[in-house]
Amino acid sequence: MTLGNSRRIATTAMAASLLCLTAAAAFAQAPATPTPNKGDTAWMMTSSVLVLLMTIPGLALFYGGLARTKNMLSMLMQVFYCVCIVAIIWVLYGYSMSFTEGGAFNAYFGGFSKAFLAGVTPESVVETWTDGVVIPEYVYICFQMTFACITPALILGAVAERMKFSAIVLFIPLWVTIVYFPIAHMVWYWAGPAAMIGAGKAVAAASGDAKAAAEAALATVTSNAGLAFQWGALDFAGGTVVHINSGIAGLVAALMVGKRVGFGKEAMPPHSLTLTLVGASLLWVGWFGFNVGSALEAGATAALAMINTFVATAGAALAWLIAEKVFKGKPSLLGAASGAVAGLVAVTPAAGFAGPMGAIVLGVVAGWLCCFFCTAIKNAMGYDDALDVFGIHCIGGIIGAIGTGIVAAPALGGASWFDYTANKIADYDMIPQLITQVKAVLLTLVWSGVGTFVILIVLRVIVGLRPGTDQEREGLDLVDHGERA
Amino acid sequence: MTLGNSRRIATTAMAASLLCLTAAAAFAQAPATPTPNKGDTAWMMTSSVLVLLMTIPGLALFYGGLARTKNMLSMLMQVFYCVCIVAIIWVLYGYSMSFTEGGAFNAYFGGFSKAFLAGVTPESVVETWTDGVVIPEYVYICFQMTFACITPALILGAVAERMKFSAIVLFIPLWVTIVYFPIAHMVWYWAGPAAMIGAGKAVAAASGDAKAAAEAALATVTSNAGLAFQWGALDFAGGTVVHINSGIAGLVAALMVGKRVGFGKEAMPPHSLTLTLVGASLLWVGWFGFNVGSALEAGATAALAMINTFVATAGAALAWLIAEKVFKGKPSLLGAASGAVAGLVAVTPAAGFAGPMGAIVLGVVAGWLCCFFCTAIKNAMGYDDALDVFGIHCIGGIIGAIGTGIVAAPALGGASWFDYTANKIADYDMIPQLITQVKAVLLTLVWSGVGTFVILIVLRVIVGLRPGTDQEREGLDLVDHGERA
Amino acid sequence: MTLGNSRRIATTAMAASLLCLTAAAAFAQAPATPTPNKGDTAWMMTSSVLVLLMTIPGLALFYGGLARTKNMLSMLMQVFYCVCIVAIIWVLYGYSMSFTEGGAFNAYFGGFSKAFLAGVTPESVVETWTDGVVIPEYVYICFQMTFACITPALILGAVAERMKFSAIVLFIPLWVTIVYFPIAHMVWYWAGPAAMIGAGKAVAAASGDAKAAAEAALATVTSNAGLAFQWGALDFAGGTVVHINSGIAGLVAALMVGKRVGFGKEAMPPHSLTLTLVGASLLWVGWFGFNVGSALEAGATAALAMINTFVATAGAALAWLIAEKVFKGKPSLLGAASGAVAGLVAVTPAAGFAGPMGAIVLGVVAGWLCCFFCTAIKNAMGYDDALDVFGIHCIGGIIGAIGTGIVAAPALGGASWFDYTANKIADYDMIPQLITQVKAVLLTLVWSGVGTFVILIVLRVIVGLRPGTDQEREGLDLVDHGERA
Amino acid sequence: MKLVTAVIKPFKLEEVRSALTDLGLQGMTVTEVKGYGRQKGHTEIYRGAEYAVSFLPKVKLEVVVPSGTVDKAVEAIVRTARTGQIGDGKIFVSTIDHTVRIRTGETDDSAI
Amino acid sequence: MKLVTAVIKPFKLEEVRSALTDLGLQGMTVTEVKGYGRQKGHTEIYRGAEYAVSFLPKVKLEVVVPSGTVDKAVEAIVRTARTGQIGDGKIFVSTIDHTVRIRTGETDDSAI
Amino acid sequence: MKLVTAVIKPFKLEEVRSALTDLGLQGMTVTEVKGYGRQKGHTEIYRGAEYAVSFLPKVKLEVVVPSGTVDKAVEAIVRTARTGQIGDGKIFVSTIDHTVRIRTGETDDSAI
Ligand SMILES: Nc1ncnc2c1ncn2[C@@H]1O[C@H](COP(=O)(O)OP(=O)(O)O)[C@@H](O)[C@H]1O
Ligand SMILES: Nc1ncnc2c1ncn2[C@@H]1O[C@H](COP(=O)(O)OP(=O)(O)O)[C@@H](O)[C@H]1O
Ligand SMILES: Nc1ncnc2c1ncn2[C@@H]1O[C@H](COP(=O)(O)OP(=O)(O)O)[C@@H](O)[C@H]1O
Repeated sequence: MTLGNSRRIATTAMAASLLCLTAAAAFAQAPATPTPNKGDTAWMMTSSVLVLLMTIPGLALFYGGLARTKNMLSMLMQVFYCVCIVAIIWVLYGYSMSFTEGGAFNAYFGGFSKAFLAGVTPESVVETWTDGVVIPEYVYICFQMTFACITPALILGAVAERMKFSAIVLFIPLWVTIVYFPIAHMVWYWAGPAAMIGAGKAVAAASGDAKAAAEAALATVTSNAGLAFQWGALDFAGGTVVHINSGIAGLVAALMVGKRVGFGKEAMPPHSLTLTLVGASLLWVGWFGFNVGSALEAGATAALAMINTFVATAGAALAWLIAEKVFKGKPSLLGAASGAVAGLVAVTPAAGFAGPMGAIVLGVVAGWLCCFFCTAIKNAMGYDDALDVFGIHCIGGIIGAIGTGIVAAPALGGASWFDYTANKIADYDMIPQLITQVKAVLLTLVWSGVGTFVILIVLRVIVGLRPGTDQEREGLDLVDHGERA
Repeated sequence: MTLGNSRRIATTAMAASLLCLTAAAAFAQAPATPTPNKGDTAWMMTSSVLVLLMTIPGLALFYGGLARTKNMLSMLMQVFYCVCIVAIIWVLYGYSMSFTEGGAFNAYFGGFSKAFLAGVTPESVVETWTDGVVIPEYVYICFQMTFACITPALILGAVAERMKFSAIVLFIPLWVTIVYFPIAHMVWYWAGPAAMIGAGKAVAAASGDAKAAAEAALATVTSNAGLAFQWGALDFAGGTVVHINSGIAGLVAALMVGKRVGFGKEAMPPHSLTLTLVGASLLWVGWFGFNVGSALEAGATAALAMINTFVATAGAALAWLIAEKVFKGKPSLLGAASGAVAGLVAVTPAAGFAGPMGAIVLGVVAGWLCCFFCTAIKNAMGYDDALDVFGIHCIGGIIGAIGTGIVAAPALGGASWFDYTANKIADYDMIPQLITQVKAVLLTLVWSGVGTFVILIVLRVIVGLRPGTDQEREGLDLVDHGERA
Repeated sequence: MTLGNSRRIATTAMAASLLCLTAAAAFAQAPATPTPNKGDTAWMMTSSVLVLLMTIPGLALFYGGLARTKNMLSMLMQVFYCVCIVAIIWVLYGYSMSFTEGGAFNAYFGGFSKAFLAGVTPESVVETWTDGVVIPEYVYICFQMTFACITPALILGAVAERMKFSAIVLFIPLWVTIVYFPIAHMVWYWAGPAAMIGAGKAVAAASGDAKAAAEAALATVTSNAGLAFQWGALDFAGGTVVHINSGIAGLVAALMVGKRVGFGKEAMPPHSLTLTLVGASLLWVGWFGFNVGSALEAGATAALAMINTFVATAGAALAWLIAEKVFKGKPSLLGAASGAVAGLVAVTPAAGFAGPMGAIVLGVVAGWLCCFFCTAIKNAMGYDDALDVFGIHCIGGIIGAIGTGIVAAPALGGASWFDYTANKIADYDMIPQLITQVKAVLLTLVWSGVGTFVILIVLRVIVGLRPGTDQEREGLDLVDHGERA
Repeated sequence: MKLVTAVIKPFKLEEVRSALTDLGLQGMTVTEVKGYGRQKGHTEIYRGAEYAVSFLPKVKLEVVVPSGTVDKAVEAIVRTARTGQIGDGKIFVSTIDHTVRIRTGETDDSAI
Repeated sequence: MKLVTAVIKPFKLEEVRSALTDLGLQGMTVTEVKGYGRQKGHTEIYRGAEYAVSFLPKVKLEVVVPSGTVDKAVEAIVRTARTGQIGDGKIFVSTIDHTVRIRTGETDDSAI
Repeated sequence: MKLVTAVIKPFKLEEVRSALTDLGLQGMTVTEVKGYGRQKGHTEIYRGAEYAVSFLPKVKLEVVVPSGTVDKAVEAIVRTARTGQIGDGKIFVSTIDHTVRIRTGETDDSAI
């Protein structure tokens, strides 16, 4: 078994389940279909609701408050539309494209066997990261739906105040189809714990000729996964899929749509930092659904993800404030909010792997680097990423992805990952893991960057990306929606 | 057993429980008092909190944002007051009137045996829709309390900006007593799964003379229910009790209170669509407590209700936007928010019965019809239902109630209902079901319409319904509360 | 065993667990390490998230809306900063100082054995109030962290609009270290149910010489607790630790920082009662995490705490409105919001001990007395407790603390407390309990008052507490943070 | 040219505007102001703090008209803005020396 | 009649108003404005973007007085609005040709 | 002294201000107003209710200048505020009788 073929996940989930399994062994000899634990179901439903809260009104307000009054409603509208259209697409074919076996292209995207949720019933269950622990498939679909809904919404901040609604109406469905569903598949699709552990045990048990067959079977199982998952990339809750992905898409979109009229000449201060702070707070609150829910059950890994999501965020917010105090003289509310979001982004891939002290360090580093990026570097480069989607989500996401490779190390208080084929916690090897992390980052950057570019080129030709200058001056609220905030 | 006597509920809850029961049978021979599953308790507590969130600040902001600045605080105040007074009344006698056996008037309202929550202890439990699954009674009381709190608050949108606070102070308690508690009793009160299944089994097991006695016993059990429940109306989470009820009451109130000063002459644009959108988002978020919590446990039906609540809402919002684009040229934020609420209303009775594709269709239809109603028809009729309570809650509620009769059909991906007396999922018969649905709608329209009318006639005489014209011009914030937003 | 040595907790938790234990006895003879019930874990994670929501954006908006526009962001910032810094300190040494054995000073504060969360792993569990019921330690740390985060934030309302940020930056960490962690330890630290019940049983079983040894062992266990806990003070969710504590600190701080420039001469109306109402609503919503989560499990006591948190709040809001109507002529939105918070504060210590009717009475009394205090008495005294932290949190907290001693009486529908050493619900003796409650109140008032005074004296010398008059006129938003709301 | 400045009740603005438009006046500028006068304000109470608010929301309408049109304009405003109750507001007429239309550079009467 | 226009610091409004009322002036109109002058503004920074905000919040008070009362009114404003620090503001006096009270139709001095 | 009042498009304010500063004018007062004129407004629809909004956001800039500087000031405003499209706004010049600087009590030209 090579590193590339191993399966990784927070070890704590398994450790807990092993205890349970042992305890249960006396009663249950035959492997019955597992039924969901209602505590897990309750938590996963709560998590789904929290991620929705994080998007509407959370993200909508965070972004809207940073825009000018005349574009406030357009910002809210774009995020709200994004949630609605992606929710529908998700049940039509998005879930299937992301989380089913994709035949010849299985390394890149799934198939259409569950299009229109064919075959899914209220009793259907899906496996979690722990062997024998399942949750209702409808709940899993909802949970993952909320991830699909928020990711493209994040991009909208980069092109805020100047991309016309008709272009956005088309951009979102194209983007999730061409970029999001494949990347979600590449990073998260796998055969599941039962198959992996079973195949691994079969290899261990087999000898002689049977050995080769068992190994072939194992190889089939381990290769029934998305590309990045096969590589063994660690991404607990979506650092690559959600943040690097939307962050690079934001940069590409900002460049292609161009700068706002008056950018660099006119003042464009946020119209309501109050609402931005409300949004940032709801992002933090909702992110517990995002990160802790990604444990897929209410167990030990969830507890770990929760504390990490608290302290990394706090650390990053404080770090940003300190940087502002030192370099600009005044710690600002927007700095605190930006730092918190940077911390949340960075801890996303690490939430179930890092220890709390590692998470604090990760947060602090993310707070500092993102602050540096959103102020010094961005100004030097001169592009108009209006709400710093690239500077926070992509940079923060990359810090998180690579940082995960470091803080997951048990020597640094991390939890390592679970090697399903060996059915035990893996011995952690940092350098190869870091290389894998970098590969996953690059894969995401390239796929998403290219995909976004192609979509926007096409849309520019077909419908155009921007309103007229006068319309932009008047504001998208009136021009696109005929309303005033 | 006739259709009219059968008991209906989402089948998935039972299906899951049957599995469990079978599994448990080997261990538990004697029927012990069931204890709550903590996962169910956790979810039901979460749901109660979500429905409160949906009301304050959710509904308060949704409505307040649509009012003019000078009436903002009055709108918030009225909703907040409504929650407070109804919460108190609920534990004094509302719960008892709604959910206990009512003697001679049992078909219409309950008794006072649990007034002041007499006899309820922290250990008391109530049955859910699934035999053997119980939740703490205090939690059930809280969950249902939140429904009682939000329903009269919905009415307030119809008479926004012009009904004086002293009249509202009296209207709310009278209305819940005369209208809400009876309708909740008529639609939701029943003998519970254990009694129904037991009586059904007894009939099946009995023969000869015993048969007649058993059938009589069964008849007693099945007739120990509210009128609409006896009819066999399907209403998963309160389409009739909450939405049609408040919607028709809103129309009656709007007509009796009269038009706002300046209506039709002066512009009365919403003072903050930002806050309206925040409210709409929180309504959506909180509605998961409302709909999914109505499953009363964290099981398969809950999972179904959750996905339906996502996609129907998304579908309705998009439908309203499309209608606006086609007929007015611009898709608006208020349209998206209104569509979302219309979808939430329509899916409420269907949440545990429809399949996800049926829910999308239901949402789309509700989005279109409510849009048509709130724009074209309302304008033609000329009444001043200020915030479209009738157009969205009553019309959307009727679409949902009747649509539930359609999308519950297994042939359309629905889940049918559970026939407790036969202890199995019922064969679905659409036409009779539709007739039952219509009957329940009419019952609600008449009871609520007449009840609201009588209350307001009385109040008009005793305290008057409106402030003076000058006071109304000055705004209710200053006049009623001495404050400014 | 004397009263002072007994351990008290809501009885319902234990009653339920006794049933379970009996049922489980047939299967489990040997006392294994208990594993968390996932329903409990789900609820405790939800509760932690709710308390965060209560703080940001809840408390931040409640306070911010009451400030003037020019100080809005400073208010938000101070609360946000407070959450971040305390979260970090909590995992560094706060949790250890609060919830570990403190050696010689164990009656006053804990030790540093868990500094940096040393030894805590994702699988670590902590006991709850019920023997045999545990939750993941990381979840417990997070839950308690949110309490530590909100308490100092409450103080900030007293010195709103005039304390400079650099002073607050230092004040918060000093205050939690010197005041909060010790008081949390004094009120909440104890040996846990297993040790208590075990030692109690050993005494009961022992005879002759062994009796003395067993009693000594019991004494060791019962004295391994914070001072107020040893006394037997009842405080379900933090009436003393959170509210009296922050309330008296607020008064001391308001006096030491001094009045706002223009206080009493210039009008200082709230800049947005809309946001204040949103904040108050989120406080109510989030308080379910605070109070119900304090049951530490999703059981019967949680259910009781939930209904009490609903009705006491509603009662207090209505009481305040009635008082305003009678004495000022107009019931106000701010009155409703203030009353609701007063009710929440008062029910906090009583949530798991009172019955619902007792909770209503407690809420009504708190609503009236706090209203009287925040209007008549405060005006007479003339100090500038800007947002009435003392009038609501300290006065409301004292009413709650003493009221708990009354409404916990079974004769008044209360639940009494659980005597772990006797392993049964205690016979309730009101007078001694009231004396104990008063002692705990006084302990908190003195410790917090003196501690706060000392800290501010020191800070006044080192960094100064206030901005210049002109800066204060310009507003803290611009002066401290360089931003505008 | 003359500048006619009218301070009126906010809800009367639309009526006044259309009366002026009917006179052929195609431009005007409007400001939200607060007025103090015979019309009494109100008292606001926030917990213990009571504030007498003496300023009331008004709308200030400014329209520059050719000298010959002043009387008609004033008459139109008086007619439409009057409710007969205290607080209806005031009209002030002053002299404008010179007017320029920025877009075209036209001046004086042709610039209005 | 004369129009006295004073641009003052917002927190001085109440004092100025009561000084004018003491003179028997029963009406005035107030507007929130932004002023640019010798008094320096401030800098705001939002992430990387820095803005020099040169306009400061001021209040503009307009009171029309009989010609004879101008000096007393100006004196009262100067006295109460002065803090002695840069940014205290300006007073401008101009001529009003004609005044009408909308409610009654009274004109000129009796309309003030 | 003269009062130059200019009603301009909001986004032009900064440019106009710096042009006036370049002329040595160190003070001005700005108000957010709504303008009605040749420039068409827009229609807003809220569910069924349609509103024609004829008032557009404008900025009113008031600057008091010594009589000799009026022409340069007007010229500077016209130059910088012009976009050439309808709605660019108007400039009105009127006479100020008297000016006082509150801080110092200086009057007239030296008070500006
Ligand atoms: N002398 C004045 N100078 C400027 N504005 C005035 C003056 N007198 C009245 N106003 C304005 O006119 C408004 C109405 O005046 P008021 O005395 O209340 O009633 P009425 O118009 O019936 O005389 C005031 O609110 C104020 O804005
Ligand atoms: N020439 C002017 N025309 C119009 N308003 C002016 C003029 N000069 C100053 N102001 C107003 O007066 C305010 C105060 O002026 P400033 O130069 O800051 O201080 P001071 O009042 O001490 O001279 C400015 O903010 C502006 O609103
Ligand atoms: N007669 C007038 N009196 C006062 N303000 C006017 C007058 N005419 C125009 N305005 C102001 O000038 C603005 C621009 O005028 P408008 O007719 O739209 O375009 P233009 O400036 O190109 O002539 C208006 O919005 C209004 O604020």
